[in-house]
Amino acid sequence: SPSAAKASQTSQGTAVRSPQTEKRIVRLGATQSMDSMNPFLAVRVVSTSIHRWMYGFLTVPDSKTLKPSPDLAESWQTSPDKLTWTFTMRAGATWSDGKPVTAQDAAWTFNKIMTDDGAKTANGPAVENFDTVTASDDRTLVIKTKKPQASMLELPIPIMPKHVWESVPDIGTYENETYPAVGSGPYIAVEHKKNGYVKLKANPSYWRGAPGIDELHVIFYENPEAAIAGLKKGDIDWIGRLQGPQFEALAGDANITQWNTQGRRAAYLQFNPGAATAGGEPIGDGHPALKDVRVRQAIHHAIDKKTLVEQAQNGLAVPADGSIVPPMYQEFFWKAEGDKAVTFDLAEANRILDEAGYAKGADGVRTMPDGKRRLEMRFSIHTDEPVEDKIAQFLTGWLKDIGIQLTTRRLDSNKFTEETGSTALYDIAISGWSVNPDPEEILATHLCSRRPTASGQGGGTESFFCDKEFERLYQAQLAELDRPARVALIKQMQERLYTEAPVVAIYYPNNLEGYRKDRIASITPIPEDKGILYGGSSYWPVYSLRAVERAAAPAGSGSGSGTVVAVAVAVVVVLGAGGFLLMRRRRASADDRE
Amino acid sequence: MTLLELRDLAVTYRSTAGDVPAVRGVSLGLEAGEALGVAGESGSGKSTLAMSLLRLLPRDASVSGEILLDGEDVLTMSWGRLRAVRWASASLVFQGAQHALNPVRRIGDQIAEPLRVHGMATGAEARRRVAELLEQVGLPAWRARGYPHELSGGQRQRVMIAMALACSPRLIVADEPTTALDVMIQAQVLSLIRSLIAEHGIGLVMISHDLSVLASTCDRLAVMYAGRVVESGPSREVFAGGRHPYSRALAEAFPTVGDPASRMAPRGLGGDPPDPAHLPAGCSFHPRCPVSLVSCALEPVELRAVGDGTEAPHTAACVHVSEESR
Amino acid sequence: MLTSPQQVRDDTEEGGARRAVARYALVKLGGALLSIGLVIVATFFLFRLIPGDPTIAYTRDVPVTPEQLALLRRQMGLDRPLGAQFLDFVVRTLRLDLGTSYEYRRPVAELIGERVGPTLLLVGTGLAVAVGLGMWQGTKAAWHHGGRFDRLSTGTALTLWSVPTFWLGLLLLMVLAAGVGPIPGLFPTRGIQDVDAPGGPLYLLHVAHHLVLPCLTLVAVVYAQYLLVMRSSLLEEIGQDYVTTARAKGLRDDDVRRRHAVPNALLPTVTLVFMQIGFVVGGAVSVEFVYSWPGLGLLFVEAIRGPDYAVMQGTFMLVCVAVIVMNTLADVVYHILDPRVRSA
Amino acid sequence: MTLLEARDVRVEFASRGRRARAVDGVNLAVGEGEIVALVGESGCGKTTLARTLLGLERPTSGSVRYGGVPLAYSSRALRAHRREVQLVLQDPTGSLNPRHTVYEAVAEGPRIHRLPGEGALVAEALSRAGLRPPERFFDRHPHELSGGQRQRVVIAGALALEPRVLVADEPVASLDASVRGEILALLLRLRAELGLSALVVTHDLGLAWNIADRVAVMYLGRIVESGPVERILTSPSHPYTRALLSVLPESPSPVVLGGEPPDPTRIPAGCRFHPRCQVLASGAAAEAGVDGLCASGELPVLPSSAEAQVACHHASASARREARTETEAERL
Amino acid sequence: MARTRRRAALTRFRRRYARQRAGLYGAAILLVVVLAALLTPLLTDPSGMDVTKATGARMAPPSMDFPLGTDESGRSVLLMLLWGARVSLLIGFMSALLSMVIGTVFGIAAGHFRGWVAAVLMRVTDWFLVLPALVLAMVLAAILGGGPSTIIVAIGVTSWASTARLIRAQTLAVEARPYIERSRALGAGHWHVMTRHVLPNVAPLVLANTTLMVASAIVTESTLAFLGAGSGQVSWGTMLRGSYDWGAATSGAWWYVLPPGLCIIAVVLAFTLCGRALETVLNPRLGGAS
Ligand SMILES: Nc1ncnc2c1ncn2[C@@H]1O[C@H](COP(=O)(O)OP(=O)(O)OP(=O)(O)O)[C@@H](O)[C@H]1O
Ligand SMILES: Nc1ncnc2c1ncn2[C@@H]1O[C@H](COP(=O)(O)OP(=O)(O)OP(=O)(O)O)[C@@H](O)[C@H]1O
Ligand SMILES: [Mg+2]
Ligand SMILES: [Mg+2]
Repeated sequence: SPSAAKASQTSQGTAVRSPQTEKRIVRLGATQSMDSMNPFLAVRVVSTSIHRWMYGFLTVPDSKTLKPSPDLAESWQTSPDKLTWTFTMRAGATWSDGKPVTAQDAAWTFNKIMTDDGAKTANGPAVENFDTVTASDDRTLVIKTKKPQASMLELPIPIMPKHVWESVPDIGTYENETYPAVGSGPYIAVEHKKNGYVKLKANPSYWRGAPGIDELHVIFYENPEAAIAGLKKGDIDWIGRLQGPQFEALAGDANITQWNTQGRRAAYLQFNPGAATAGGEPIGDGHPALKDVRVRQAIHHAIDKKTLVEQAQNGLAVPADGSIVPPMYQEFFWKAEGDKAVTFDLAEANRILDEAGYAKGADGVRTMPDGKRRLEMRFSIHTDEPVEDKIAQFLTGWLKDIGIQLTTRRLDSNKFTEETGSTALYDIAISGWSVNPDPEEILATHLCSRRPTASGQGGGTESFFCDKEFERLYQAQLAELDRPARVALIKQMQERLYTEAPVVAIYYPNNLEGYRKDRIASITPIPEDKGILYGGSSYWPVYSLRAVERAAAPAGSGSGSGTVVAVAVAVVVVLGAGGFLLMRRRRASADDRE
Repeated sequence: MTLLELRDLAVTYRSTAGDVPAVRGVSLGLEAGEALGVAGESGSGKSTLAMSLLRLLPRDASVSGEILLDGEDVLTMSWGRLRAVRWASASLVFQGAQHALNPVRRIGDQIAEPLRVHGMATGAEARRRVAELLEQVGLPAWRARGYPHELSGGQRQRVMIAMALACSPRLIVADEPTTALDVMIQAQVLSLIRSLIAEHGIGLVMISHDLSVLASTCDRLAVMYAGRVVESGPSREVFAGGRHPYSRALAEAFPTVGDPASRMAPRGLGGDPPDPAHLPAGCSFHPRCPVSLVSCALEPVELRAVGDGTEAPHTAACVHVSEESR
Repeated sequence: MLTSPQQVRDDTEEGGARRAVARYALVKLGGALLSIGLVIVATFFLFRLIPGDPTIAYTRDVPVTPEQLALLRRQMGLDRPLGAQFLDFVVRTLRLDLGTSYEYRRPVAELIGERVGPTLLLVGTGLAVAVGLGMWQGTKAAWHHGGRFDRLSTGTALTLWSVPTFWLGLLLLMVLAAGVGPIPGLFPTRGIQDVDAPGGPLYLLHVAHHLVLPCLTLVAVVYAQYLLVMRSSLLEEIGQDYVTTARAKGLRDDDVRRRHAVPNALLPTVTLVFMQIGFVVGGAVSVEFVYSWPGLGLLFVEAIRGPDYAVMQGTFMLVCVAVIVMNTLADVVYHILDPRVRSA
Repeated sequence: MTLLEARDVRVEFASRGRRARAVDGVNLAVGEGEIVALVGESGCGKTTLARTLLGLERPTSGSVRYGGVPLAYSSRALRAHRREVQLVLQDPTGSLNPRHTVYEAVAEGPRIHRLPGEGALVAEALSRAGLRPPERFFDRHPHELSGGQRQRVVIAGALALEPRVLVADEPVASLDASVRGEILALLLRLRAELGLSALVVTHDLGLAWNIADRVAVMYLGRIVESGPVERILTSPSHPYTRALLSVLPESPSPVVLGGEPPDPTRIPAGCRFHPRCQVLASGAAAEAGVDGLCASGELPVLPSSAEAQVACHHASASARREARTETEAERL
Repeated sequence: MARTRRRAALTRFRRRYARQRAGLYGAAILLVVVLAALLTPLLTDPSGMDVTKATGARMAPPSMDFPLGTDESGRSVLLMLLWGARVSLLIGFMSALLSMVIGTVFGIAAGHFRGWVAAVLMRVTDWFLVLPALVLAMVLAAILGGGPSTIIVAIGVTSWASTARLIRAQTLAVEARPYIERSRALGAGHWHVMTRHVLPNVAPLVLANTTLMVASAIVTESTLAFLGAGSGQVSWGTMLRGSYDWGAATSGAWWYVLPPGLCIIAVVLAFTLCGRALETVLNPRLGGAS
């Protein structure tokens, strides 16, 4: 029959193409599954990562410096008023279906997000400030913004093929589950089993040239322990974003490379410094003592960051001597030195509080100077976060020693966001942030204007902080186009945060990953020296992947089906034996028994 | 040859609370076509006796003596032989028919089951036989397709009887077949049993606590007390002229309507029935006996012949009997 | 003398019985509908009890303007009075519109639809094996009760019943899937199938291979219930007179058991088995989580973690309704099977 | 003097979507110091009537009167009624809570009614019921007693309230034959000592003969014949009574009625006994010319009179031809 | 007099219970565990549970100082087991108690009263019976927020229905006994019948059922903890969750994974065995036959 003939032809074709070696496949484990294949909707890390591999962006962080570098946009210009950006699109880049990538595609993508509420879900805020986006010709994209925007070269928006997506009636509900998906990135998605896996094939027509492997499988695990077991066993080849314990469990396995580098996250505590709305109306029920910067500093002294790193992060983090920008970003990183540095010193903390008039009661708990209220505070963490639980356990212990009684509140993430972000029903809360190469956004979360409106709508404040000096520095850096000068201003902002302590950074978790040496020959992190492999905002690592070449029909899928056959045989044998025994028993029981 | 002969049958239940001698040395005989009534109050061992005839007692019962069914000892038979004997030679009608029938199987199937088991009939033949049996006990044949709960108590008891007749056994043991039934239904069932026995010449052992019922149905009577037969003989003699005080008490318990002697004068026996686990020494009846002697408490009394014993044998286990006969 | 006890056959009897069953089924159906109604009401208020603004939850990861929030409130109907919201909720639920997932931004009904298959496979297989195993062992244990088999099987079952499902799952995963020491990892570590699963009949084997451990875990923990139920129900039957009757008829021990005692014991067991389905669904939550089995349980755990109230609400309702339906079905089937209650 | 009386009592139940007329118009009176036996086959409504007399069942129509006063159904009135009228049930084993001692079982009544001197009441009731010395039984549990003793305890429990009337529902049916006489003798003695009246429900005519002054024969919710025991049990007029008497074991020529106990959801028209009536079947009724009447003519509800009376078309017809009836009754 | 009677009853009970071998094993385990839980505060220092005061190395294997090794913060696993037993047992007992009280009240009322009261009660019971308990408990725990009392309520509220069913069936059986009729005839009201006759007769069943309920409550607690709805205190369930979170299994720290699980199994099994033994001993129908 024709179809059978076709099938045998294709298999022959493959055999001809690589007679000796098997397909080069790398299997990546992820402890999350895709929320959506539609880049307009997807927000999970796994989804945005995969979309970065499937679609081109205007720019991509440079693999060494992380500075914006050309991707689908070959070059760009800014108008003097910094309101008009003109991108020149790459010539010769094509979609995986062969059509050329044009400025119209980009313009369509941005305009769609700007005009269609359904398309705003994932990246709406990134285009909030856009005035118009037009394609003046196939290669020229013009974006006009309402105000100057520094992050224009880090737009997290994949450029989508207009000719495919134009006909989608409702982007907000579209699943984008047609395969192979049309994209312009190094990989093409060819299969997605929901909650199972995504199968990506190398894009042969990728403008930089096809990646060095044939297929990349992303396999979803709900259970991180199972994922580690899978990596050790060889069910997967690579896994990123590990927690300390899982990372440690990989130690000692000769086939596995442990990948431990500085991370882009900062973990910090936020205090309720007397929360108010953007208009200055006090809100929430924060403990009054926390309005006192001395109390915040005393608490800072009572945090043993090294122990926390050791205990909560298995030693796989950098204790924070600075503020909320991690040391990975060397350029912007600021560190307190000398006298300024707040060290773990319970005596000092006690001294500060004594001096400030917070007297200890008979039970060791302090009261406010006016004697009215005891220093009994709540510590808000997320439910189901073992690390936060651990931090809470330690913090409770230390604060007890300085006369502050801490009780832990576990909140689901909705409630947590609401109580720490808009209603201010907290005293101390845990927080963390993945910092982008440019720290402007994270610093902006401590601006007065980010506090919620009077109607309680959150503006994205991370601390309810409102400080004149901090505001001044922020405005100054916005206007400063000279990079070193801006960097200096940004460091000053960090110092201000450090001394005023609306937030206290506790550590910067490392990026922890692992991969099998016997499967992955090489992989280039980003940045190239000691960077991230999975979850970074670029495709470099997966693009640079090289698999270990192997002879045809080795372990891989062969072992899988081998096991299947073995199990099948075993089942048959067991059933047979069981049946036989049953028959015998039946016959035996036919005898007289009572 | 004697159809059924019990020789010194004894059954003891071994329970955690101690041994319960439920039957203590019973010897009885039954000829083919004869009906034997066994009377006695609750706990005197009547059901135990009945169940032991086909070795249906629970595992914790130990049996001794001999049960000769057509000369063959049931107690020493092989299981295979026993299975063949069960129902084909002797069948049972139980005390509570509502429980003795499987509630979820069709009546016809249940009647036909022994036929199939003993290879007597299958398929259409079995169905025909079932219909025949049902007609015999006065039930329409279509009832075979019904379930036990659709029948009234009397009808169920009739189904039990039909089932007992299925394999044309030579002996039927009926354990209180009418106790749970209403007066009128009881009369129906009793007359059915009587007519069937007469027609088929089947040996019948009928158990009841109502001496008057037995007397009207059976040829001979045996009265049990605390696991022993205390009197046995022809029905009329035992019922109307019982020699053991217990038999007399039983006979008087149900008055004859119209008999002025019993009007406004209920008669009964003082005291409580014995606990089989703690039987009194001597004659086990002596604590309740209105005519007991000192010696009664000391040594057990064996069965003694009443009268000259020429005709049907009549025996009673009472000291007064021997005195009289002397 | 016997005055004719002739019974006139009541021709309507069978029709009457059928009508009785139909009436019973209707009553049960009514009860089930009422229960489902209660579930809907309870779900509405249960999830309204959750403090917090659903719109904020919905826009958790996405910065939005107050105008957008207001729009969303209107879209979600949160600006309307509670009564109207409730009516709206009922109408939409009846139309199988279970809302939109906060996490997936897709209709909950659709998400559930995707997950039902794997859960049915897991729970169905598990239940079948557990019921089979439990009943077989229960029967044997009861028949020789007090014996070695009884003590051994009851003991084993009770011990396994005491094991927390997730813990057993993790241990089995570590030992049989990951491999420990000399024990090779024989089974997959996750999911229902791998990339590049074989096609055709081999696919079934492939999935079966993935099913082994989750199923084993589920069965190990739940089969004790069936064993115990079967055992006690059979013990009860063994004490009944009709069993003695059967033995008196000369039936073989095996036949007494197979033809009389077991079928009768089975009937009450059936309902109990169905009653337990709810618990099995509960057990499947842990199992699916441990083995990344893409079923409803996993969806539910994810939703709890989210928290994705829309999905939580939807799965909760679905599971409740499913169990109610199963129970009703069991009641009716039992009614049809058991002649005792059939025409009562 | 009439103590307890049922006046035209009807009790209906909903049974499988139908109405079961369990008691369908009954007049029955128990006089002071009188023992009345209520006999009939299973399901004819005896127990229902007995329960109605205690106020445990509410009549659909008609009334229960005690001392001429209709019974009210407030819980207060019921409680008062139950001090005067007490119930003894068929199954003494079931009637005693296995967890209660004899003392507690007997003291339950006095406790409910908050009577003073509980201990003395209990002791007295027990010894009246023939459990002497009472102290020996105080601490026993029902399972440590024989059946007869249990029934005595139940009777003692009723006596502890010092009632005037005892309603006994098959008091000896589940007892051993040998014990039966003792319990019946106890009832007679209580009447002699305390002047206690009793309504004894039974299906055993021998029992009525043993202790009752008057007997009422019930069939399908109605009393079909009643009167002094000697009269009714020696020369019954109703064919049903005759059939009941004829199936007693020693009776020479049993008339076994066919069919099953009648169904109170389908009460036949005319005389409710006519489908099973042997007189009608034998043609005697037709001879007397009442066969049509039997099938369709409603019979009146018998009044609660002490005189012998019968609800039967044939018997009434025969009564009119007195002389012949007399001889016939004798021959039977 | 009453006392001697009660003592005699107790002796009888003890003798009959002693015949239940499995029940004896169960009781022995329970005795040990309950004693340990009660004595723990007297014998050990609670500061050992404070992570900031922990002295051991992180996840160290068993040693002389730490017979069962240490957890991820260097606390003694043995110590945690002892303190965890208190929370696990507390949650087990309290939720079983709650469930039993609700179940008994509902069951007796539904069995005693007729008409619409019973119909409504039964409807509610049936409804709770079919609700998937674990799922509902998780929803409740999510709604009510963390803490042991939440867990207790969540388990109690979701598990009483089967007790109510059982109690109702038993109540119906008791109510059908003639002694209830006799009691009514003596003039007893609803309250008297329910408290003097029904309750004492269902009490043994309630006791046995509660024992079984404790068992399943302990398992449920651990499952809830594992699925993320923990009580926030160290219990065996949260220990298991901790061992999972901190990768004890993959890094081979068997001393952290196995003991809490085995403790749960032992105690749950013990409760189950005791419950079954009690059922057998106290249920007059089973009459001491196993
Ligand atoms: N399985 C058993 N284990 C221990 N004792 C038993 C057992 N079965 C019966 N008994 C005891 O044996 C004695 C005789 O019992 P059996 O059933 O034969 O009496 P019965 O004469 O048939 O009484 P009833 O008239 O009440 O049927 C009784 O005391 C009873 O308690
Ligand atoms: N609670 C009830 N609901 C429905 N039907 C009832 C109820 N109680 C009694 N009946 C019916 O009323 C009729 C009379 O019952 P009752 O118990 O009074 O008869 P009885 O003469 O005492 O019979 P028995 O001799 O069997 O005790 C029966 O057909 C019975 O089925
Ligand atoms: Mg018997
Ligand atoms: Mg009655």
